[in-house]
Amino acid sequence: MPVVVGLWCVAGFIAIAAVAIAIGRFSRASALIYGASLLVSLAALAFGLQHLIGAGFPDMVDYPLGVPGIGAHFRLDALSAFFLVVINLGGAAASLYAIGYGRHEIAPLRVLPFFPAYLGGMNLVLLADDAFSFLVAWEFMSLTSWALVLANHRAPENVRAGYIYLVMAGFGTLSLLLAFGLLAGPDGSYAFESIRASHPVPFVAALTLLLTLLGAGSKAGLVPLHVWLPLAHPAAPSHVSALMSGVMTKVAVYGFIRIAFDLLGEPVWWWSLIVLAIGAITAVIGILYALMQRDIKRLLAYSTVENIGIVFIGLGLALAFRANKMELPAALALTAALFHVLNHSLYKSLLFFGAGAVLTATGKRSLEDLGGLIHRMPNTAIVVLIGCAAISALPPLNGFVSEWMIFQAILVGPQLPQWGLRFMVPTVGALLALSAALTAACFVKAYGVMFLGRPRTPAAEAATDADRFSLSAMFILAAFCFCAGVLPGLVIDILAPVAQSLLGARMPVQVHLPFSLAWASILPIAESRSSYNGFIILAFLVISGTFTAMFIHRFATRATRRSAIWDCGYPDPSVATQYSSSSFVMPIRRVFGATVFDVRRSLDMPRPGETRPGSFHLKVWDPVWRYFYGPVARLVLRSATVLNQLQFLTIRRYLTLVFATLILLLMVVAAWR
Amino acid sequence: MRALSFDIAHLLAGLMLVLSFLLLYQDRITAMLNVFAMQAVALSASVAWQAVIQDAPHLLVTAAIALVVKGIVIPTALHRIVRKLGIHREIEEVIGAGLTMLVGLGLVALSILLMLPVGEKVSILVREDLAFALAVILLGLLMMITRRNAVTQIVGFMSLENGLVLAASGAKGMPLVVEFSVAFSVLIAFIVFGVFVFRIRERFDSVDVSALDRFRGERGEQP
Amino acid sequence: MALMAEIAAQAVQMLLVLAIAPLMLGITRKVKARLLRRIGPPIWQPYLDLWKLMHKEAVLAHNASWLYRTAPYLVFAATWVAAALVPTYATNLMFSWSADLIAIVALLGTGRFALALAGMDVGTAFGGIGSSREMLIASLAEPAMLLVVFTVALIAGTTQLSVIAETFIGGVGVRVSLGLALLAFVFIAVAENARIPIDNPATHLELTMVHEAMVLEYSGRHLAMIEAAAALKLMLYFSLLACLFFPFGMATKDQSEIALAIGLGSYLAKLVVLAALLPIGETAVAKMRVFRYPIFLGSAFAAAALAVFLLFVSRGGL
Amino acid sequence: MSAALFAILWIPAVAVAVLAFVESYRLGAALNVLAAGLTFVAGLSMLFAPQYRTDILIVDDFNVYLVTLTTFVAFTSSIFSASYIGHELEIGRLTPKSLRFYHALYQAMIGAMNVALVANNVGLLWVGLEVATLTTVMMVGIYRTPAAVEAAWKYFILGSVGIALAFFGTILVYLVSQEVVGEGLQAMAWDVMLQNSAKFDPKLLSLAFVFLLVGYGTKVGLAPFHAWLPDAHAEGPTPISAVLSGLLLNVALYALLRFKMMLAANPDTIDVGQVLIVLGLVSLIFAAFMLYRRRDIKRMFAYSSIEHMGIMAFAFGMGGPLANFAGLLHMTMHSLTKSAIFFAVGHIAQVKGTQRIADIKGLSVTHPVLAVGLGLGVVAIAGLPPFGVFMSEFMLVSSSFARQPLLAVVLVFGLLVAFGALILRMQDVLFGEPSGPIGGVKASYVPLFVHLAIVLVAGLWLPEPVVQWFRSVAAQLG
Repeated sequence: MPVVVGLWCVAGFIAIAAVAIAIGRFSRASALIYGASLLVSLAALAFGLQHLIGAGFPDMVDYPLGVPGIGAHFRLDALSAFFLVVINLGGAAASLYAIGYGRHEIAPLRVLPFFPAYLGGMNLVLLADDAFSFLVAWEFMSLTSWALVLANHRAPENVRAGYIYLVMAGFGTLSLLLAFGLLAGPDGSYAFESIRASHPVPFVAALTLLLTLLGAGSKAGLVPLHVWLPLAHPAAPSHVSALMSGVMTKVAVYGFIRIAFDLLGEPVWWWSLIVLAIGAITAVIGILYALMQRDIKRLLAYSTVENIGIVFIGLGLALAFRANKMELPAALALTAALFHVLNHSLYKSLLFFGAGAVLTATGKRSLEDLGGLIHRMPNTAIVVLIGCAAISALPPLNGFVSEWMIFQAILVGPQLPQWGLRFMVPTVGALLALSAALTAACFVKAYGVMFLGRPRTPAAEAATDADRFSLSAMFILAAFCFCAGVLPGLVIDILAPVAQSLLGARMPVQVHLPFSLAWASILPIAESRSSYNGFIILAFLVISGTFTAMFIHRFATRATRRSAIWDCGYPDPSVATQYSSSSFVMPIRRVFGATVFDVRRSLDMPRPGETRPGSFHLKVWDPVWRYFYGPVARLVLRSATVLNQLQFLTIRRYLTLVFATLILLLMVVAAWR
Repeated sequence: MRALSFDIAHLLAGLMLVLSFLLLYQDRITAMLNVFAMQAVALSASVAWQAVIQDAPHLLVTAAIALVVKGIVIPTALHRIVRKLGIHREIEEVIGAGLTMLVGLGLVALSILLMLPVGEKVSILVREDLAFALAVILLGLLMMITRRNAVTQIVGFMSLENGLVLAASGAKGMPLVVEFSVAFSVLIAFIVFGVFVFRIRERFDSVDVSALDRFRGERGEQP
Repeated sequence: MALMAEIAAQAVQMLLVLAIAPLMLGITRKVKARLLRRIGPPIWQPYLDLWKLMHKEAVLAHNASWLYRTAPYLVFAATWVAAALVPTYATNLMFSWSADLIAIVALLGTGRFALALAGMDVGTAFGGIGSSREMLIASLAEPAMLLVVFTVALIAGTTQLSVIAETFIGGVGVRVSLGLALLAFVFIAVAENARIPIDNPATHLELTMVHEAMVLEYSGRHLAMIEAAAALKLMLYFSLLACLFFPFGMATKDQSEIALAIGLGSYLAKLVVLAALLPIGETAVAKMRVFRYPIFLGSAFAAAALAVFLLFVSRGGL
Repeated sequence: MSAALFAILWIPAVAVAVLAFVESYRLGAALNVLAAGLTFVAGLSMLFAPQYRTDILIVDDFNVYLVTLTTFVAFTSSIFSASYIGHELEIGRLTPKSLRFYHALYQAMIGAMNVALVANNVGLLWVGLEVATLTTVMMVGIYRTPAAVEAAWKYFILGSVGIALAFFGTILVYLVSQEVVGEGLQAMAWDVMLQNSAKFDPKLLSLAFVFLLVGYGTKVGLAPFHAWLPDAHAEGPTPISAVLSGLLLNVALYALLRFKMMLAANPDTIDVGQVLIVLGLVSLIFAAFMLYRRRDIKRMFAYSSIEHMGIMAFAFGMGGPLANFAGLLHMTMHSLTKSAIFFAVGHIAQVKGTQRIADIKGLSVTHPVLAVGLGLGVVAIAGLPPFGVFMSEFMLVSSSFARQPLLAVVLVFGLLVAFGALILRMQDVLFGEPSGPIGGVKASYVPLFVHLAIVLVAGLWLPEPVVQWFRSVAAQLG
């Protein structure tokens, strides 16, 4: 029965979209539409959660739709239930946020119908249980989000972004199509049950996994298929960017898990090498590029790339353990990955909302034009600070928990029998640590330049705080980040059925009564006696911090005097002397620059005595453009130009073509046996 | 009788093939038109002979059409066009006559090669006949693509079509042959008409392409 | 009752680290001064400094935000908690399981995060320089640290400090990999504590400042908090070094008074030794240019990685 | 001979006679729509008429559905043409006299295609196809602009050569069968041939097929016989472009398939499948690349038709129940979608007064409804769900990748390249700062959106009879 409820929710979204087409042009429509989407996503969220807590036994239904003879199958199990929770949490938050934010929309008809349809598409992907329905839903999701990316289509760069996005999406779908083709076999048994029943030979399975990596990876943003994210995510309206970045990438992760862990049967150990390598590279490259960005939304998009890399590291570990029949570590790694999925959806949506609030308040997306917003937008500043701390994996917030669990899984790595993995796992661990540290740097920069310091433009000076809907959405997400960090045990227990159903094992029960001091502390697996308790850490921090403050205020002094900035005795009134985004990351750029970046600098320094101002330009490119996509595009266009000659032949030449082909075929006949 | 009938049919078909080669060889329009007329006559003769040996009287109609339309009407019409439109008397060749000849020989060889292994199910006469017909058709096509001059190409197409009729008449008891030959005559009439109306002079190559860019907006890079 | 005792033990440890942290600072300064042929301040000078600072009024820039004011307490609290969770004189303290080595490193990260933000709050060039360089150093040190953690965790099978300590006390023999890990750890500790050759705690020369540049605007009690936090951090690294590589003398199973006393004594002895060694090392080398940090910490990383891989070899795999 | 069959053959014939003498273009258009509508009704009723065969005509489950499709698209196109022609007359590109000619030819073409579809006699099939070709030739040239004349001429010459070669193929087929089944009409009856084709001389049969392939392939528009197609689509009136892409190509392909069945039943002939696969892939890749340099919007979609014909050829070349099913589905979906696209493009070209893509921008601002129509059409033709083309491509790609991975990779490559080009141009047209006139549209959106709706539904659900039809034909195709 539950799956039908899910389908009803999808239907609800589609219905809202239809209504939106009808009433979109009225001024009140946006609040109405977003309110309705909020309700539906809350319903879907509730029932997904309920199904997940109810141990998530699979529940199926099929209709005589789709491919004839196969029909359209839908299924709800623990995995899809969990992702339903993730997606509809993000969806609900985005809808709530948009009730306020949507008022600023210029052309509502370009957003309102597609937003609920987009949510519906993502939900449908999770419910689909045969290749055809899956791909239809998958591509429907891409299409609607593409339309949303083009909501502001008058800016040429947005049109370009939409184009690149849709082409990448098409590429991904085609690779998934090929993967399903392998799984379904020549006689086309597309239903997932029959695929589960069949056991492909290792080579075919490996090929399928690679194709799945291409397909799901291009949607999730694995390097080098990540190029569309930093273009498309900023182009869309901020609540949509939040969905694309925080939620849709999770649907891609779901697709990978569904195929790699559910449909593909037993993995082979070296698959995990590939997944781990790609995941680690993605994490590091993603965050390095995020550091280099000045546009806040592009920065966030690149940081999404990084987080997806972290998730795939977890998945790779899970594959490795599973291939070696080490169920418990596998469960740990998978749970960690899923936990990170949840976390990232929370704080990335939060951060995009914050970026949207700043964008509407100042009209600026470039960090270099902001500053000092903590004074003008105090509430936004608080929630964004929580988001930044969470994404930087700082205890006691949630980002740390999932990364800690992944580290725990990594520490089990050396028990793997294969030498390749033994050397790979620590390396991945080091890279993960690197990316975590760089994340902290990245968000210190982002928050520091955006909210701290002195305003760099009048627009930033005049900013005002976001409306109450947007704020409440952000505060709710922040609260979730907090709770998931303080009581991770609850989340892990809720996640348990997923690992149970996929791997036949689960992490030990975390939250057990009666209440003891050890309550709600994470115990990854029995043999590693490590543990972490966010609750107690928080208590410690709060107690010692407040105690110290009170002590000093009570027994020492609380006298405070305001005065001008000291700045080592040389205060400079110009706001341009503050550290900017580019200057903040200059050391990191210098350290990693030569290897990973494609930096173009131009310095124009007037000679002494000249009065004209000097100038320094810096552009950091994604080298994958220069070394991969650029050449490919050029190749296609060049061959198009070459072939285009054939449009201008004379009739006689065309006849010659026909004649030649005829003779060729005749020769074939003559030569045939 | 069987042998004789066979020999005559063979002879006429062979004659048509030879005439096709002559067509390829010609380099002056008037002469070429005459050769074509001869081929048409040969065709009608062979069709008539088929009518006799298959005692299929309706083939005589076809023969008559071939004789009248292609032997007399169209050649004269083309003579007029050549004069009216002031088309050069010389024929522009794309590749030299000698080379064309060689290619033609190759085509003949190919068509024989194709027909030889055809099994016993098909009568020997039909087989030989088809070999010739195929050769004539291919030579006609070859002529169309190795000559730039409009009229020559029409002639090429028509000799191709002669080959068709030859094949059709050779096909024992094939229905609707007459209708087909009529239909083809109409088609050719269209072509001649088209040449005349659209003033397609020297070049049967499409009108100069560069002149068309402004209509098509097709040349050059995308912006 | 037992609960109360355990809580008491934990509280003792918290107060202990807090109490002796400035002393360590004082000792290092004194030794350093002597090495430079100076008399140097008395070793309890840090206490006096802190006391003085606490009683001075705090001067804030006009545009300093609430974050600027709360950061010092957060930094202090995070560092203090982290320091308190490292087993010092006894293992199995009641809260030791609530955070493992990774969590402790991450807690320091929280402090660093807050401080780096505070450095950018009033919008000066110096603050920016400090924060930027601090984050650079951290991002270079963290991977090496993780590999060190990895090495010890591979031997002990856990990242739980008490257990690690107990395992090592139980004796794991002398290992090359542990030696390399120690080397790496020392490098990291130097970098994290802003000591020479990475940073110079005693300079205000802008080209070289890192930590000092971040806290340039602070004064009064806020500065006191930050100074105390720095002392605690140094202390924490001393204790970590002691607990990971020289755990002998710690009170493990039997928590009898004798054992605790021995543990306490040996712990203090280790600290003093380390506090004396540090300035000797510092006076031996010169401050580095910023863009040589990668080489310094890269070598730490290399050593740690080598440690991990050697571990596989020496064990023939686990 | 059922009434319906009689009707689909004679209504157009009568309509030709009548329309040739109707002066007023409004009346002419109305009559045209009426006749097409009646033909459609007849075609629809043929679905329920019993199967039927003589040596001349045949109604089996291979053609009955195509008749319905053809008459339907012909009907909708006639509605579209009614609203289209009016505008052409206003701006004076056409004269009432040429319109008389146009309407008569339109009906003649429908009749000819119906003849070709229901012909059992391969000679009659040939006649029908050629008449249809010639009528379209004349309609392509109807604007009398140099470009139109050029296009018509090119179409005419290439078409005639195709006609001739196809005719030779027909003769050969007759010869082959005549040696087995004896002289006379039944030797030209397709179903008789199919029954006996196992006994035919394989060599001669293959030879015959080669000529038929080149001859009819020219009309299918497979590269390298495609040359006439883009110009004919671009320079002719848009309703004709719609009918060309939507129907004539299908009918020609249908003719080819009839003969393919014959060869499939004879083991010793050349492997038709491989030939079709090669031609299909060549057309697909070639057309896909050609899409990038297009400036004329109609010519671009003409190339996309070549691309899709290539896909179908590939599908039928692969053979097997799934691939054949996919191919048949693709035929249907493509004809509906492509004609819908041409409906949209026709109105767009009228309101913007140009066919140059570069001069049409921001359509979604100036003419939202047309923009939605074109957008959905392109999305559908580019093979994106939830539209029917996706379902066929889904089955084709997945099944052929499991059987012939390398070929499938080539196929996917071509699909992706074409996808890129189509989306690129669509975005150019729909988005960005609007350009060109804003003026209102006197357009009939009904045909456009009816087609799109059908394609959408078919992309999610195929009615059972259709499935049965596809299955049985797919089985016959081997």
